[in-house]
Formats: sequence, C-alpha cells, structure tokens
Amino acid sequence: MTTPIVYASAGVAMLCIALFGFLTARHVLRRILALNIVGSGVFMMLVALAARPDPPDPIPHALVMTGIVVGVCVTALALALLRRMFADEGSARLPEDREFG
Amino acid sequence: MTTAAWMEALLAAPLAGAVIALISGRRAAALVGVVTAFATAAASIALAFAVSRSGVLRYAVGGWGRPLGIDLYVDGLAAVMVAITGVVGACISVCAAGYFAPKPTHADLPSDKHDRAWLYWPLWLMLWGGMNALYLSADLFNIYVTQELIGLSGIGLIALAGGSAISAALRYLLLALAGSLLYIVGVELLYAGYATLDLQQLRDRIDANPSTFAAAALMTAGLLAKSALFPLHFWLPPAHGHAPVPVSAALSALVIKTGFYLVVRLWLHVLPGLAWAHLATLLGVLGAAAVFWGGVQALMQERLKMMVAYSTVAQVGYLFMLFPVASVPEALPGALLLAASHAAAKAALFMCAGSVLAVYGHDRIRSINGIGTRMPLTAVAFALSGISLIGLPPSGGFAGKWLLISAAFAAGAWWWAAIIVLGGLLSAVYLLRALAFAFLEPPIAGFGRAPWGMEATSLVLAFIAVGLNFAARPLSELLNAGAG
Amino acid sequence: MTGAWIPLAAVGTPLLTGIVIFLLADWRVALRTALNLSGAFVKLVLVAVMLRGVANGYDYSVRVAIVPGLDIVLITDALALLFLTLSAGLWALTTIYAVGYLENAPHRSRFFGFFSLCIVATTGIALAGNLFTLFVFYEILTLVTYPLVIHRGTREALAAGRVYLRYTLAGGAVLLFAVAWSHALAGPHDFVAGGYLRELGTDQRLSLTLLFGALIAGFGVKAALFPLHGWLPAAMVAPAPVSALLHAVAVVKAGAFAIIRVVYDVFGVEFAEALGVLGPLAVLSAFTILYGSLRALAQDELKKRLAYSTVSQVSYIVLGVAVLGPLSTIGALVHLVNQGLMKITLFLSAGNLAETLGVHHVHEMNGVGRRMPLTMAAFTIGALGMIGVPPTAGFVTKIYLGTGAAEAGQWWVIVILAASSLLNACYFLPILYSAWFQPQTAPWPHEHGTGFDAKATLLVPVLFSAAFALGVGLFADTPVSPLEWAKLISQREFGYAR
Amino acid sequence: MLDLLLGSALWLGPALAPLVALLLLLVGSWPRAAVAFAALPALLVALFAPTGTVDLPWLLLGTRVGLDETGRIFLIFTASLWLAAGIHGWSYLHEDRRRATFFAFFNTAMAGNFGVVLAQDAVSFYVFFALMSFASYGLVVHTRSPDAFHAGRVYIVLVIAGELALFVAIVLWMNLSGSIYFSDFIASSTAAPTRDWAIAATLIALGIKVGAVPLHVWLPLAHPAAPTPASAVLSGAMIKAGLLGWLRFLPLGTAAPGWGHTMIMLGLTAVFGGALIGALQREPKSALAYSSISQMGFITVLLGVALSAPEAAPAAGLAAALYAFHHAFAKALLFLGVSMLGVASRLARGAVAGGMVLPALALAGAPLTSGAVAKAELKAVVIAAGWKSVALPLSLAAAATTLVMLRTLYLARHASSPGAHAPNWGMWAGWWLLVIGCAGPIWFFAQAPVDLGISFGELANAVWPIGLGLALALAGRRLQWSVDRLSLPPGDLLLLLLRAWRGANFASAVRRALPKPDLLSPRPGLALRMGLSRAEAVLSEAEVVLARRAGLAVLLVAAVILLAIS
Repeated sequence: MTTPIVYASAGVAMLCIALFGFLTARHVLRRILALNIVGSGVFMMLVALAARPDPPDPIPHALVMTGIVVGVCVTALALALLRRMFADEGSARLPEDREFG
Repeated sequence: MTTAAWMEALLAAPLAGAVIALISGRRAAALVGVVTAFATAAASIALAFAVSRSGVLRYAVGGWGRPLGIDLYVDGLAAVMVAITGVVGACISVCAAGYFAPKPTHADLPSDKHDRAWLYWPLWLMLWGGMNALYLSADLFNIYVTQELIGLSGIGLIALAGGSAISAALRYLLLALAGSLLYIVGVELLYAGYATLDLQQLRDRIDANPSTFAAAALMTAGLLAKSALFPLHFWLPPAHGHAPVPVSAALSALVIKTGFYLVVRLWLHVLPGLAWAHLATLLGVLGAAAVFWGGVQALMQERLKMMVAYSTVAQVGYLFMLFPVASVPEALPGALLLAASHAAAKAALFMCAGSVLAVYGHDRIRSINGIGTRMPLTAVAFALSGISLIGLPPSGGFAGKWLLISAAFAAGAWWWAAIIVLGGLLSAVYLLRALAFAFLEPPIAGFGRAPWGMEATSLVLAFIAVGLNFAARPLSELLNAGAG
Repeated sequence: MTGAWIPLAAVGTPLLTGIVIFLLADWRVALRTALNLSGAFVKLVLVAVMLRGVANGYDYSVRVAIVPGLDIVLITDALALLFLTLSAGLWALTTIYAVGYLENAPHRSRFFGFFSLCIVATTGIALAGNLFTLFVFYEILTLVTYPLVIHRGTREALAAGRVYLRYTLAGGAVLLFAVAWSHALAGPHDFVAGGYLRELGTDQRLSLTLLFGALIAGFGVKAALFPLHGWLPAAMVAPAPVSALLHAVAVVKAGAFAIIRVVYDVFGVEFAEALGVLGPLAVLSAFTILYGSLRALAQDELKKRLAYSTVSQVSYIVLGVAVLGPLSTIGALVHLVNQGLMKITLFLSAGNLAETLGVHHVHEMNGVGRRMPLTMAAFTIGALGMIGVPPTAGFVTKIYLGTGAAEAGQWWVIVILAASSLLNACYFLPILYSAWFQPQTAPWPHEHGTGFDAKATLLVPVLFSAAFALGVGLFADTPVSPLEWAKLISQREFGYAR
Repeated sequence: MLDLLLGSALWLGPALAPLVALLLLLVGSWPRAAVAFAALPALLVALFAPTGTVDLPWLLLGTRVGLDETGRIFLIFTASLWLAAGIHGWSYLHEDRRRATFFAFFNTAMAGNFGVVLAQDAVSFYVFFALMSFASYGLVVHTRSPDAFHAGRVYIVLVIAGELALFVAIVLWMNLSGSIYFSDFIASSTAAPTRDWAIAATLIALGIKVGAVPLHVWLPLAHPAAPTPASAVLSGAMIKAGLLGWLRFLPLGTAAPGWGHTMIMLGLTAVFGGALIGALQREPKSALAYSSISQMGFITVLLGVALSAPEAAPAAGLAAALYAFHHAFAKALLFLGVSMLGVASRLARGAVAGGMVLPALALAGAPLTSGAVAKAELKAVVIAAGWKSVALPLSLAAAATTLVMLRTLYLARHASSPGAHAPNWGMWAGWWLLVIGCAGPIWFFAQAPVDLGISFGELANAVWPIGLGLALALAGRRLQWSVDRLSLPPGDLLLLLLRAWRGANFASAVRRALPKPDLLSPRPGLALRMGLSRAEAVLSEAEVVLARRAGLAVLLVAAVILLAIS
C-alpha cells in the first residue's frame, strides 16, 4: 500500500463519515462542520492523486487551493446566515427539523 | 467584434458591473446595474449571432491555455443558454429597478431591510457573471468554481428578503454545498482516470469503465440537487417562494437551468460514448415524477407565489425527459426551447405574483377576484405565460413540447409523449384555477400599486414566451452551427 | 403565389381588429363598432374574392415553416371556404347583434377583443392545410373562447368555464398526442383529398385504428359527441351572442369540420371504411343525435334546450361523414352551413327574448308571439328547420342524408333521422304552440322598454339569419348556394377516390 | 326565357298568389276583403291554362311545376272550394277579432294546397304539403277553446307522423328512381326490395291526410273543430291532397297486388265503419267528418284495385279524380250548410235545407247527381278490373251513406256553433258558388259512357241502397233506438287507445265514452313527463359527476373508444 493510497483511503473514509453526519445532523452548525469535513476528505483525495505520477502533478494542487478558498467563503456565509436565523427565529435548526426537539 | 471579444465582454461586464455597483453604493447601484444588464444582454445576443455566423470557438483567456489557464469555449448550446440568460436577465433587471426603488410598496420586503436593498445589484450581477462563466467554461473545475459563485450570490440574494427567507437560504446553501462536493468528487475521479479536466480532451479520451460511471453518477447527483429534480426539489419552493420577486424570478428562470445545462453538457457532449440508456431512462422517470409531483403540489398551494415555485419543480421534470429520447435530433432543440420559454414564462409569472402581492398585500389565490379588471396587464401576462407553461399553441412551451413529443414518437417511446401531454393538462389545471379568479366579479379593490416596470416587464416576458413559438427554427439552426 | 396574402389577410384582419379593440377604452363605442364592422366587412370581401378564385380553380395556399419539416399551412380548398364563408358571414351578423346586446355592459372591449380572436381561430381552422395547423388553431380557439364563456364573471360562469376547459383541454391533450403520432406514422403531410394515411395500407391496422379513435376523441369534444358533450349545455351561461356564434356555430362546427377533415383528407373515406372505423363512428353519432334530442325534451331553460338540440344536430354532420357516399357527404357538408344558420337564428331569438322581456324559460313564453312577432317568426323558421320541415334549410340536409344513407344501404340511418325529427318536433313545437297560440299568462319577468319587438340592432341580425336559414333551403339549388358548394366538394372528394 | 316566365306565372303563380294576398292584411281599409279572392288566379289557371311543365332548377332541389289532366281536375275543385270558402269565411268571421289571423293561416294553407296540386317533383310536393299541413293547425285551433286545442294536438301529432313518413317515402323513392320527378318514379325498378317499404311509407304518409283507416283518428276531431269555412276546405280540398299524393307517388300501372288487397280491405272498412260511426254522432260536423272518411274509403278501394290490376290504372286515376271532384263540392256544401241552417231566417232555411239535400243525395249516389256519375265511373273501373265482388259492397255502402246523411241533416236542423250568425251576402255567395259546383261541371269530365240512370235497371240500382238507408233510419226511429245513448264520441280508435293506456278496460271505454271526452287526458303525458324528468335527474347527476372528472373521463373515453374499435 503506497502512501498516496493511504491518504486517498483516509480521504474517502472522512468523506463518508462526514456525509453521514451531514445527512443525520439537525443542528445547522453540525451540518456546516460536516460539509467542511467532506471538503477536507475531497481535498485529501485530490492531493493523493497529485502524488501518484513521478513529478507530482501541479494541477490538483491548484484545484485544492481554489477549493479551500471557496470552502472558506461558503462556510463564512453559512455561519453568517445561521447567526441571522438564530437571531430571528431563536433556533439553529431548519424549520422542518424543529419539531423533533 | 469577434466571438472571443463578446465572450470576454460577457464575463467582464457583469463582474465589473458588480464591483462598480458595490463601490458606487446605495444611490447609483441601480443605475449601474441596469446599464450593465443591458450591455450584457446585448453582448449575449451578439454572441449568439456571432456563433451562428462563425461557429464554435475555443479561446484561451490571456493566452495561457490549458491545463492551468482558463479556456473559454462557446458552441451553439452555450450560446443559446447565454442568450436566454441575457434576455431574461435584462427583463429581470428592469423589474428589479422598480422593485428595489427607494420607495418600496411591496409587502414581502420588511421596511427595516430597505437599507440593504441596493445590495441586490452587486449580487445579481455577480450571479449573472457566474452563469455566463459557467456556460462558457471549457473545463470541469472552472465549472465548479462558477457554480459556487452562482450559489453564493444566489444565497445572498435570497437572504435579502430576511425573515423566513433566511432559513430557506440556509437550506439552499447546505444543499448547494453538498451538491458541489459530490460534483467535485466526480471531477476528481475523472481526473484520476484521464488526467485532464478539459471537456474536449475528456470527450476524446473517455472509455466506459466503472470508475467513469461512478464519477459521472456522482457529478450528476450533485447537479440534480442543484437543478431541483424530484426528489431533490424540496429546497426549491421555500427558497423561491420567499425570496424577493426579482430574485425568485432569476433563480427559477435561470439558475435552475445551469444544472440542467451541465447534465446535458456532461452526458450529451462529454460522455456520449458511455452506454447510459438505463440512466437516461431513470432521468426520464424522475422527470415524469417531478412533473406529476410538482403539478399536484402546485394545485394544493394557497399562495400564488408558492404555486409558481412548485410549478418550477414540475417544469424541470419536462427538461429531463429529454434524456431518454436524446438520440433523436429534434429532442435537444425541443428541450432547449422548453427551457427558454420556461425561463421567460416563469420570470413573468413571478413578476405577476409580485404585482398582485404589491397591490393586494397578499397573494392568496382565493382572494384575488377581478385582477383582470384591476390589473389588466398582469392578467394578460399571467394568461400568456400560463399558456406557454401549459404548452398550448401558440407559445414557446408548445413548440418545445411538440418537438419533444415528436422525438418521443420518433424514438418509438410514445409513453414519454403521453406523460408530457398529461403533464400539460395538470399544469393547465392549477394555472387556470388561479387565472379564473382574475375574471371573477365583482373585483376586490386593492390598496397598493405595483412597482413601476414590473407589470410591463412581465408582459414583455410573457410575449417573449409566446413568441418563442416561432423560435424553433433559428434555435435548431444555431445549435447546428455550434455543432458544425 | 400572387394571391397568397389573401388567406393571411383573412386571418390577420380579425386579429388586428381584436388587438386594437383590446386597447380601446370601454366607452369608445362608436370607434369599436366601426372597427368591428369594418373588420367583418373586409373579411367578407376577402372571402368573396377567394370564393370566386377557388370556384375557378385558383389556389391561394400559404406555407410558413415553424420547425424544419413542420409547416403552418393555409389552404383554400372548397371545403375550407365553405366553413370560412359561414364564419365570416355569421361574424358580421353576430357583431351587429352583440353591439346591441351588450349596450352599457361592462368589459366590452375585452368581450369584442376575444370575439375577434375567436374568429381568427375559426378562420385558421377553416383554412388549415395540415393536421398540425388545424390543431394549433383548434387549441387557440379553446383559449380565446374561455374568456367569453366566463364573461359575466359570476361564480356560475366560472364553474361553467371550468367544465368547458376540462373537456376542451383534455380533448386538446388527446389531440396533441394523436397529431404527433400521425406525424410519427406518416410524417407531416398536407391534407390530401382522399387521405394520405392510406399509403400506409391496412398492415398497421391497429395503430391506425387507435389513431383514428384518438383524433375523433380529441375533435369530438368540440363537436359535442356523446359522451363528450357535457360542456356545451354548461357553457350556455355565456351572453347570447357568444352562445350563438361560438357554441352553436364556431366551436362545435370547428369540431365537426375537423372530423370531416380527418375522415376525408387524412384517412380518406375509402381507407377509413377499409379500416372499419366508420361504422362505430356512425353509431356513436346516431346515438348522440337521439340522446341530445331526448335531453332537450326535458329542459325548461330555453338556451339549454337549444344547447342539447345542438348536441343532437351537430352529430348529423358526423353521421353524414360516417355514412360512406357522395350524397351523405353533401348532406353533412351542407348541414355544416345549414345548422349554423338555423341555430344562430334560434339563439339570437332566444337572446332577444331574454334581453327584451327577461324570458329565459320555456314556461314563460306563453303569448310571446304576440308581443314579439318578428323575433318569434324568426324563431319559428329556425325551429321548423331543425325539425326538417320544408322548405327550410334543415330539410335539404335531411333529404341528402336520407338519400345518402339509402344509397349506401344503411337503412337504419333513415330511421334515426325520422326519430330525431320526431323528437325535434316534440321539443320545438310546444314552444311554438305556447308562443303563438296561448295568451300571455304572467307578466314578463323583466321587461325592458315597451317598443315593438326588440330593438333594431337585435332584431335585424335575427331577421337576416332567419332569411338565410329559409333561403338556403328554398333556393337550395341556386348556383351560389351552400348545397352547390357542397356538391362541388363531394365531387372533388369522391371524384378522386373513385 | 319567356316560356320560363310564362310557365312560372301560370303554374307557380296560383300557389304564390294567396301568399302575396296576405300583404293585403296589412292594409287597414276595405281592400283587405280582396284576401278572400286569393284563390281566383288558381281557378282561372285551372280553367284556362294549357297543360305543361316548367323547370326551375334553382328553386329547392330543382323544382318542376306544371299542370296535367289529373292536376287540372284537382285544381278546379280545389280552387273553387277555397274561393267559395274564402268568400264565405270573410263574411262568416266578420265579427271575429281574429279574422286576420284566420286568413293568414287560411291563405297559407291555400297556397300549400295549390302548390301540392301543381308540384311535379317530390320535393316541392313535400314543401307545399308541409306548408298546407302546418298552416292548417292554425285553422283547427282558431277558436282557442280547449276542445280545439285538444283536436289541434292530435292533428299536429299526426301531421308530424305524416311528414316523417313522407320524408322516408321521398328518400326511398328518390333512391329507387334516382330522381325527384314524379314522372321518373313509375319507371323505378319493381324488383328492388325497398319498393315495398317505399309503398308502405307512401300509404302511411298520405293516408294520414286522406283519413285512411286506421290513420283517420285525427280527422273527426280536427275537421269539426275548425270554423265552418275551414272545415269545408279541410274536408273538401285538403283531404284530397293526400289522395293526389297517392296518385303521384304510388307506382300505379305496375303490380303490387299485396298492397292492392290491403288497400281494398282497409278501404271497405273505412267505407262502412266511417259511415256507421258517423251515423252515431251527436254533432253534425263530426258526422260529416266521418262521412269523409267513408267517402275516401271508396277511393282507397279504387286505388287498391288499380295497384292489384295494373292495366286498370289509367282509368282508375281518372275515376279517383272525378270521385274526389264530386266529394269535394258535396262535402264543402254540407259543411257550409251546417253553419247556416240553424241560424238562418225561416225563408232562408228552406233554401239552405234544399241546398243540403242535393249534396246529401249526391253522396248517396242518387240518379242525376254528380255522385251518380262518380260512382258509375268508379264501379266501371272496379268491374273492368275483375273485382265484381267489391261492387256489391260498394252499392250497399250507399245505404250507410244515406244513414249518415240523414243523421247529419237531422242534427243540423238547429245546430249552432259559437259565433254563428244569420247568413249575410258573402256567406250566400260562397254557398251558391258551391251549389253550382256540386250540380254541374262533373259532366264535362265524365269519360266512360255513363248511363245517366235513365234506364229502369240503373235507376233501381241507384235507388235501392238509398231506400234501404231510409228504411233503416225509419226503423231506428220507430224502435226508438236512442242515438244519444248509442252515440260514439269522435276519435273512436284514439279514444280506445287512450283508455287502454290509462288501464281502463275496453268495454268500459266504450260505455263511459263521454259526449265531450277529455281527449288526451293529462295522465299519459304526466307519466311520460315524470319518467322523463326522473331520467333527466339521473342523467344530469351523471353529467355533473362526469364534468367533475372531465379530464379523467375524456381520457378514459378515449381509451375505451380505442379499445372498442380496435
């Protein structure tokens, strides 16, 4: 098992766990976090891919960096919206999840 | 100007406009926005003409070229989508100029939000720029980035309304993000297999192995979530139903189409070599389910705007019925025509709902007696766009459906035709149910006034939707010019 | 190609009129009336020009491509002009009537606008040169008549409108499917005398039979074939001119006309006969004839009685088509015109009664003949025509249908005709009896004005249509009569097929 | 061109003249009276115009009008009767406030009647026949009394039945001959299976007008219900239109023995039944109407003979026309007499009574009367055709006729109808016109060498039935058979049918027959109407349900249709 494979596998594992978390969590903050972890898993896979050829492929690196930037932006916006929702409605859950306590 | 110049203009104009609008602040944002919108719209149309004249073009921005540089690519398909966006976008901008004018008369934008209303313009121009970029992108990763751009600005736009729109925006955000991640995983797998992100190179290198399938499936799933295909539509009605009117219009009419466009691009242009008949059938079935589910839900809505939003769910379904019959040449023009007329008609409908909301202070379908007398322009716009959505002649919706139905028969699959026909009936039921109240006497006196431009714009859009009946020919010619 | 603008102008004239009228304020009565009348007049002139040309073998066809391989085609064969002439003539009459009828009513611009658009659709149907064009205008007709049906804006009217739309849109959906199917089977094809589907042969019997059924089901909604007729009596809540022109003439006739096209120019009578689809169609229409008459018998509301009578009468046309043979074809075609003239007379008379005296029900009609002799005279001509009493228009139809059936050896049709005439007599003669021979028993429900009969704008169109209804029977064999025209069509159709 | 105009004027003009004359009714002053003379052009044409035809292809489905020898005979008596009745009626109704209405219908019916005579093609025959029949409804219900309306309803029902049957007949004849002209009908194939149906339809359609058994039920109700002048033309002229129709439509000259025998049987039934039931009437006009049924029975027998023996057809046609001629004048005179006798002054009564005895004798076939000529012609044809067996009953029938005539005269002696008044000059003028017609002109047309009954044998032959009738009447009087108790209401069969419908038994129907029965009691109608409204409720319920599910229903129906015809 080569190192890239290990990284890639770890990335897949993170992705799966986080995806599960995203689907089951009700608290929006948890879901945002879960999505961030999904993103991390994806990026790990990408980096692992880049390591495969002998001179490492530069393109995935560029992609990962772009991806991280995008991820940060989205997370920031999500958090801002969450704060607004909590301020307005007093709950950090989406309306359809609230009745389950 | 050349095709390339128009492409640059299409990217630069809205993005630059967004920045200028942001800088110029509350007072001049609207002016900047409208001017930019018209410039962009003009460029979109010019691009369509350029493509029909000189065909497909690939253009490396700044001369960098792939793999690291940004390449732009335009063919008939992209040109059509850009043109749709341009025309409908311009109309939406005019409408927004009235809607977000300093003295708002509308009920769905609380007064304490007025001071943030001008932010619409930078966000909207950004969204537009993102859509143009998406259509003109030549590689998968740029498409990812443009999707995020669209998503972020769209979410911001929804949130402008405040109140319950915030949670809708959040829900949309979560879903869009998840969809993007699925998409990027797929991109990753493709890159792992073929070491390129470029659409054309991928097309040449692609072979049918399981990992390609998996990649394609992941990407498709992500895109389906964004285009709100049943059963991933649940986020759409609240988001579109609660956003400010021009935003609802833009999202429902235009943004939804980006997902559809990408699925078309992916399966018909990049991966045509895969044996994907089952997947195509699945997409068709989901589309059919969407048609019925959306129709039934729309029928049960009490509020006009929510009804219109659910109608989008149904209409998206039609688009996806393209895939089972895509082998027939007239299917794609049909679906695109349907998309175009849906864009125009749906934007018009949202504006109609907005006008009703502004005049009556509510949009409960049962209590809008006599809008035909009180607001004749809106009633006409509603009727005409309704005709197009139902698919009655003469309208773009009819021409599109006709082509799809013909394609279904040509493909020997009459059941798709039957579903399309039945779906049209269903939309007739809910649209005409609402429309009938327009004629009910005596008219209820409304107390407000519709924002300037909104009624007129809705009428223009409705006429466009109807006039698209005659666009089938130029459209397929444009598509062929792109292919050749 | 030199005359190609004429059919386009025939469609465009009412379209332009309609659009301009929409933009007029309600109080611009004089301007609107002038527009309406000049539109009607221009159309009549255009039709006259085409009639002359077509009689001399000139062809005015126009073709506009919509999608590659799919054209909007307008043709001017004899059959098209038969229907076109009817609609143009009755448009003029009904417009005059409507101007008087709707004096001081609200939403007149809307009304006349849609009224004109309705003529656009009817013209398009008449001139349609292929199934696709026919379908397009057929659907447009649905759309533009809906606002007329619900014109009064009451809940009752809206309910009727819903019923109307349910039937017509569902019919339209079936039709859309069927038309696309026909294209899949034979490609887009212009109407051809003798039919073009026969080239497919009877190998595809099942498909073609199903296609025929679907087309008839789709067009049968407007033709009010049983059991698709339910919208027609419901739609009678509309104002009288609408009922008259649209529901007795334009809409139901559009359905019947389309069925004629399907049988003659899509399938071809011979081929349809070979497929074995004409027999069931004949039975269905015969049943509709009797059913409509039976239902009419029990209606006390005058317009409803007339509506069920329409259900019955329009099926004569279908019956004539379904009974194979030149003579019955003539009967069917001439009934297209005759029934229109007679029924419009009846409806306009009923409108006069309602407008002048507030009489809406048969039981209120005692002695009305003395109060409104001219209106009731017109009504009498229409009613006797429906029964088929010579020399009115209805008689000519019945003679041709009867001899046509005899020629085809379908004796049962004669029995149906006789039975239907009997039923017609049963529901029309009591009306005439109470109107003419009974003294007035109760004050008129809602009397407007005390003048002689109805006002002139209401009376003149009625008298004109009554005169026509009588004239086309009395002078049936005149060279310019509908009968001669129908003979010409029949000759062309069967001259080709045989 | 000139021929065309002249021909139209001669052979279509008489039919249009009464309609044109209607315009006079719009005039307020004395020229209105000219309406009463609307039949004059027809009479002139009948007397002086040449025979021939003219084609008007643009009119109806190609009209052919013209005059032939049969037509001339018919037109002479038809026009005379209408003229006399018109003049009589104008005066008779001079105090009636509906006189204008009456003449509107009267002249329209007149136009129809003349048209029927002049029409040489089936379609225009049908047109004029309908015009006549429907317009006569206005004459029947002229008094607007409940009785009149009852009679009118029965009348119109049978008119419509007749119209329908005539329609079927025309369709079938057109199909058989490929033409609408009477001249082509004869040539149509005798082998065609539809010929029997065509004959049947013809017999029914025109038999209703003729009052042939069993289609006569309307006649004794409708003829008496009308004002007397109208009764005169109904019973005298219009009844003959049906006969003319038979002559025109039926393939006389080709064999149809089955139908011939049927007609002979029905004719004989009518001859005796009509007369005997007529003798039991309580109203003089009803008795006269029954007498008409009886007399038309003679002609039915005659045509039956002609159908069974083709070679006798030409002579039979003429004999039928002559018999019609004779009966028309006689019956019209009797009807007018009835309305004058009861109210005339003492002196005038003598004249009227004398004038009524003349036609009564004629009908009975007394020597030297028009009846003698007509009957002689008739019997000559019957015997020549080999139907000797029928000749005796026909002679015997004269006894029955005598009975009904005596009964009529007896009842008329102080009969009075509503609105009757002492005869004025116009009434007398019409009356005298008929007296002349009854006495004279038939001699001109007699073709067969008629033995004028001078010889003793002939005289005896003619007289014994009358004697028998007289004897029977006297015997009845002596035995005090109360006619009042025995009397049958007009409308015999119809009444029985209605009673049977109601569930009452046959015998009680006869026993309880009322002098003024409530014909067409509302009950059968009510039951029908209730059933109808119940069905209506169910159906409209179904339709509402259907409408609610219209979309579904349309698709379902489409599917069902597809399944059904596939």
